[in-house]
Amino acid sequence: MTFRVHLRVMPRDGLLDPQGQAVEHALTALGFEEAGAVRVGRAIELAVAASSRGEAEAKARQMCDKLLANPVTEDYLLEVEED
Amino acid sequence: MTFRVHLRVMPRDGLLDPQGQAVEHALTALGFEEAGAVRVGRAIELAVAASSRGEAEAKARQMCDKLLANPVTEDYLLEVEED
Amino acid sequence: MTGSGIAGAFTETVALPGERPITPEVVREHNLNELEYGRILDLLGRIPTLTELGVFSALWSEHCSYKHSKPVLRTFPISGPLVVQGPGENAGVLRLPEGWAVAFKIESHNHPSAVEPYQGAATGVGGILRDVFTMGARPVALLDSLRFGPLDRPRNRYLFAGAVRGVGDYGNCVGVPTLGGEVNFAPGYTGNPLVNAMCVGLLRERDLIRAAAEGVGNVLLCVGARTGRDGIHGASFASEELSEASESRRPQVQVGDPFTEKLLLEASLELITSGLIVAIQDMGAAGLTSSSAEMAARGGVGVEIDTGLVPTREEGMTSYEILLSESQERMLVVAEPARVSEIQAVCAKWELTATSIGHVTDDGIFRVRHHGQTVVAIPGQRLLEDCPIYHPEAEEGEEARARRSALDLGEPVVDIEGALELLLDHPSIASKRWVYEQYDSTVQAGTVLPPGSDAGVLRVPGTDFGLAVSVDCNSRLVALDPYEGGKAAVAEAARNVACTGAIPLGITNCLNFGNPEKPDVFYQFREAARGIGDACRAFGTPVTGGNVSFYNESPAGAIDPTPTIGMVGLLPRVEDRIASYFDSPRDEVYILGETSGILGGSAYWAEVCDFVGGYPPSVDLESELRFQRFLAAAAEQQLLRSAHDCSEGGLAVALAEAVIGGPYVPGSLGADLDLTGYAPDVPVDGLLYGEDGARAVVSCAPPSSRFLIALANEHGVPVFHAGRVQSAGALELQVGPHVFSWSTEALRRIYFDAIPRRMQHPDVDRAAGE
Amino acid sequence: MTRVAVVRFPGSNCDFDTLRAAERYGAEAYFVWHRDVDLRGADVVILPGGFSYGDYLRSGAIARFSPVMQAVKQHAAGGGPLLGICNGFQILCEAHLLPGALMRNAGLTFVSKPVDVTVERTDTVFTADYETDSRLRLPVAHGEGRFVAAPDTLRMLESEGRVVLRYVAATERSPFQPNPNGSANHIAGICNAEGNIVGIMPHPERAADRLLGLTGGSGFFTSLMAWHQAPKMGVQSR
Ligand SMILES: Nc1ncnc2c1ncn2[C@@H]1O[C@H](COP(=O)(O)OP(=O)(O)O)[C@@H](O)[C@H]1O
Ligand SMILES: [Mg+2]
Repeated sequence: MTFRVHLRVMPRDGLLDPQGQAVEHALTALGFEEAGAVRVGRAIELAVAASSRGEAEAKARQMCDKLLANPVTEDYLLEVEED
Repeated sequence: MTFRVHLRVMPRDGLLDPQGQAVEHALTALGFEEAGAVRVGRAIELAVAASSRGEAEAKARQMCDKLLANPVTEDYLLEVEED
Repeated sequence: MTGSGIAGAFTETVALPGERPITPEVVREHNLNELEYGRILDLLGRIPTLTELGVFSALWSEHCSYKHSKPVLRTFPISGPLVVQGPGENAGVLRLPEGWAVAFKIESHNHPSAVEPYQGAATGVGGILRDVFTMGARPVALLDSLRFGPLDRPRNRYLFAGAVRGVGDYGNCVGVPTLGGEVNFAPGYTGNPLVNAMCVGLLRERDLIRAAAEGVGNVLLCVGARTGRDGIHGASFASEELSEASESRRPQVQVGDPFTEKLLLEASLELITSGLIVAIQDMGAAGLTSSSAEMAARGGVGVEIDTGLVPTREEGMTSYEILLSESQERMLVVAEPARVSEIQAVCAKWELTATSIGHVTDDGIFRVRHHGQTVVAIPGQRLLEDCPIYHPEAEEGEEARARRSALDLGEPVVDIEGALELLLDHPSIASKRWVYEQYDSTVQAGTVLPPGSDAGVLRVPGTDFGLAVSVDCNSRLVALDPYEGGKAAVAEAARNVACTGAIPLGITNCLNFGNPEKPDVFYQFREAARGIGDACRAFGTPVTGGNVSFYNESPAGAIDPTPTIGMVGLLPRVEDRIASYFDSPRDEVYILGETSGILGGSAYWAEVCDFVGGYPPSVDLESELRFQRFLAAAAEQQLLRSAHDCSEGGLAVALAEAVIGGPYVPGSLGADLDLTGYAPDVPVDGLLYGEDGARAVVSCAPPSSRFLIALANEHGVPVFHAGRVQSAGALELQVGPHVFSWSTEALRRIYFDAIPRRMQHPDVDRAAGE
Repeated sequence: MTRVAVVRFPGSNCDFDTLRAAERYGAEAYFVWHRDVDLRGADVVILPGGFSYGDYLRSGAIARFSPVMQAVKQHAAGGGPLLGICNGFQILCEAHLLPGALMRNAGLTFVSKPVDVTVERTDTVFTADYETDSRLRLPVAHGEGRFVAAPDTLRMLESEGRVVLRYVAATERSPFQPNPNGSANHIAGICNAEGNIVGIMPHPERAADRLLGLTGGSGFFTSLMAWHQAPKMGVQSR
């Protein structure tokens, strides 16, 4: 089976996020006062071939730890869904 | 109430996605043959103050249409959850 | 004054409730030894608070106190007719014609770059930019000196790619052209890369501003980014109890924000030129602590700040954290109270905030409150001056001595002809186009010679003159003979500058070494510094500032000693600038200088004979000086079409680079040369690949020949007619019985592809790890 | 004399270069701050290069909302000449004053080097002094210069001849790739239907001075000096 993996790789909490700051600033300037705490990261989507959802997730985590996220500056969240 | 909005802004299907290609290539080179169809976009997280989930989502959509996504090149998906 | 200070200090400071008591362990965690802690006790006349201990540990760290290097640095020549500002300020300043002055400085960011190459390099550039524009100078050029382990290891490729991207993204965004630099790859840097960044700025001399707090009652303003828990390094764990679990949230990595830097740059220059402020300093290493304490000490005054007033990025930051945070893109400004609102208006225009956090006092005390509560009160002068100074033992390492006198050459892996191709393919010698095409080198529309020549050249706006800039160091030579190596680094930087036709004016230096408490490392340091000093005295190029980076060690041991020299030169008529490459067919080719044939420490022995050793050629400072003066004169008389100095790879590599030409010429030229009579008694490998200094490959239009020769004789510079530039095809070279022929297109491909072909997949590289 | 307004956004960094280049060719050039709402009687408006708002989110995405953009749009709507260089081009696309978008370079790295382009439109205010199909060597310096547009938009741009600059394909001995960033159809610059709004990625202001080695860009500035006599299309008198 193949699964679709949705990844969100976000800057570590406490790390300065200049991009998030700029976007928040811009939203406020556009009158979206209700918006706050903006963080900007990377979204990655990929197909993973695996025999089970669990296996797909495990593989996706390996990919994150090895390549997709920079452990020094980023945290990641992933969702797996059947294709 | 405030809601957390998770946004995924992805390059339009059919548009060349060099980042996605590079990541896919890297994954294969690292032996993750099971991975494919990689797309790389932007993940945005923000807090939205609103009286209802529906209102929060509506506001988030406005923000996307106005600023956060470029209609020419990007599609977006959003999830809203209570804080 | 100080006396009353101590009395005051003695009584007023109290430990915070729940604050960790000062135990020998806590002292050790702050990297303070017994001697140092003893000094603190009798300086205060009491036990310090934890926050005070943090302050001492920051200011008495090697980085801030120079406690192992001061006595050696004092031996540098720092004065001269053009020196406006020598070492001790944020950057050195030299006088230029027509009321202009140049501010320049180089800084290391090695350790952050080893952890996170992209952010480490980016914030390194940010810091050096601030050092320059806080002097009132507009940054007009960046240079970067990079050192990594060999590119066959993925980790090294990852560090290289990340550092280059970091330098580029930051400088490109701020809008300062990167005009030059160097990249070197050697096993000694595996596990401990070097990232040194240099910035050059221009100012009207009258706009120069120094970072000295003055005027009792004047206000201290915090300008720019908010303060977060960024890089509160060695001291971090010590403050755990202060903010429980903050440790987990405290990132060791500082993230750069070049956009805020650009706003800070424009706002600072506007504040300085409008005369609204008394003094300004960047919050660099040890952030608010060092900037405020140093500004006070320079002005011979005291300061009082309340960390509770500092805008923070995170909730519940303690005074300790705020004082020691190294958040980027922040400035500390001193101004008269009446000016504050105008200052805030200027900052607001640039979308920045300026917040009053304290004032200048008359009691000489460095005093910090947190929401009113006094947490630090230390006599200011003594805080900066009482740190013990060390005179470590210095003795040359056995191994270095052995390598120098040894002579165990391996079998050459290629013949003398093939050696040229092998050297041009070595990433340290090959074209750095892969690097400098990631750097904006033309923004500000003042770039007269972009990266790719011996030195970068820029025009000073609205004048006829320009500046030439270069950074250089050959650490192989320094490792073998630190004294000669130190001289050689200055000589090469001066040669690079001189080859554009410029007159060397002065240097800044970044001294990257291992652990100074090791006698062999300190010997390298002391001797290299002695060499630098002697060379600068001989050339009349004072040392205007610099930076020392010790403890560059990896499991494998100390790095190769790397005293990087940043040189600035003046081109009186910038249109006279000389490029490095041959220009036109039929131009005459000359070799300047003499060749001894010594191969000690050469790239040829290292790469072709697998031997790093032997006695490097000693640097003849007099002939280097004659060489520099001759080139300046030849440029002024517009006699030269090209000039390229000999450095790594010797005469052969210099000839090849001159023939190959720049990256954007449609095709390479050729040359037909005969060196038979040049150095008759020198073996051909030494002649081609020896690395004697004071040499260059130059070309001139045929009619200029006689004037060139006359001028060379006049300056006592040996000049040998080697042949002619050809329209295309090959580099043909005869040396007595030896005849060599290299296809220039082939050389060109090797030279330009060497790095790109090794840098195909940087993303894969990080994952692949070691 | 031609009055040239150079708009400064926070993060603009080619503002001085552009102002000086315009002045060198005799224009009366001045800065307009992004918060201003008045272009002070500008004949020609230039959005210079740089990193407005740090290029955060997408280059040009935030600058597009600066107060000054209202006046800029009115100026252009009245047929006034408007040039966007590099980041300025990105802003024009984000503001929908020009079609398409500029995305991350195909090579994924920042690209700084001279490139060869051909001038395909010589009836705009900014290119009138060039011969059609003349070749220029201009510096590029950008990380997001890959022009993309929907297929029908591309077709329209080509059929209406709205490609102003195009990267020259690498000829046998030329050291240049066909195209430094992967732009569709090698497009380096385009204009709107009326021809008064032009956006280009290369930097003519860095190639308008003999001393800097490149002079191919000077035509942009000599052209705009003659803006009122010239172009066949676009500009109506104010
Ligand atoms: N890291 C770098 N950044 C920018 N330019 C560089 C870098 N490394 C090398 N260069 C440029 O490449 C050219 C050759 O460098 P190098 O071989 O060190 O010259 P040299 O031997 O004359 O010192 C020089 O113009 C130099 O400025
Ligand atoms: Mg050189």
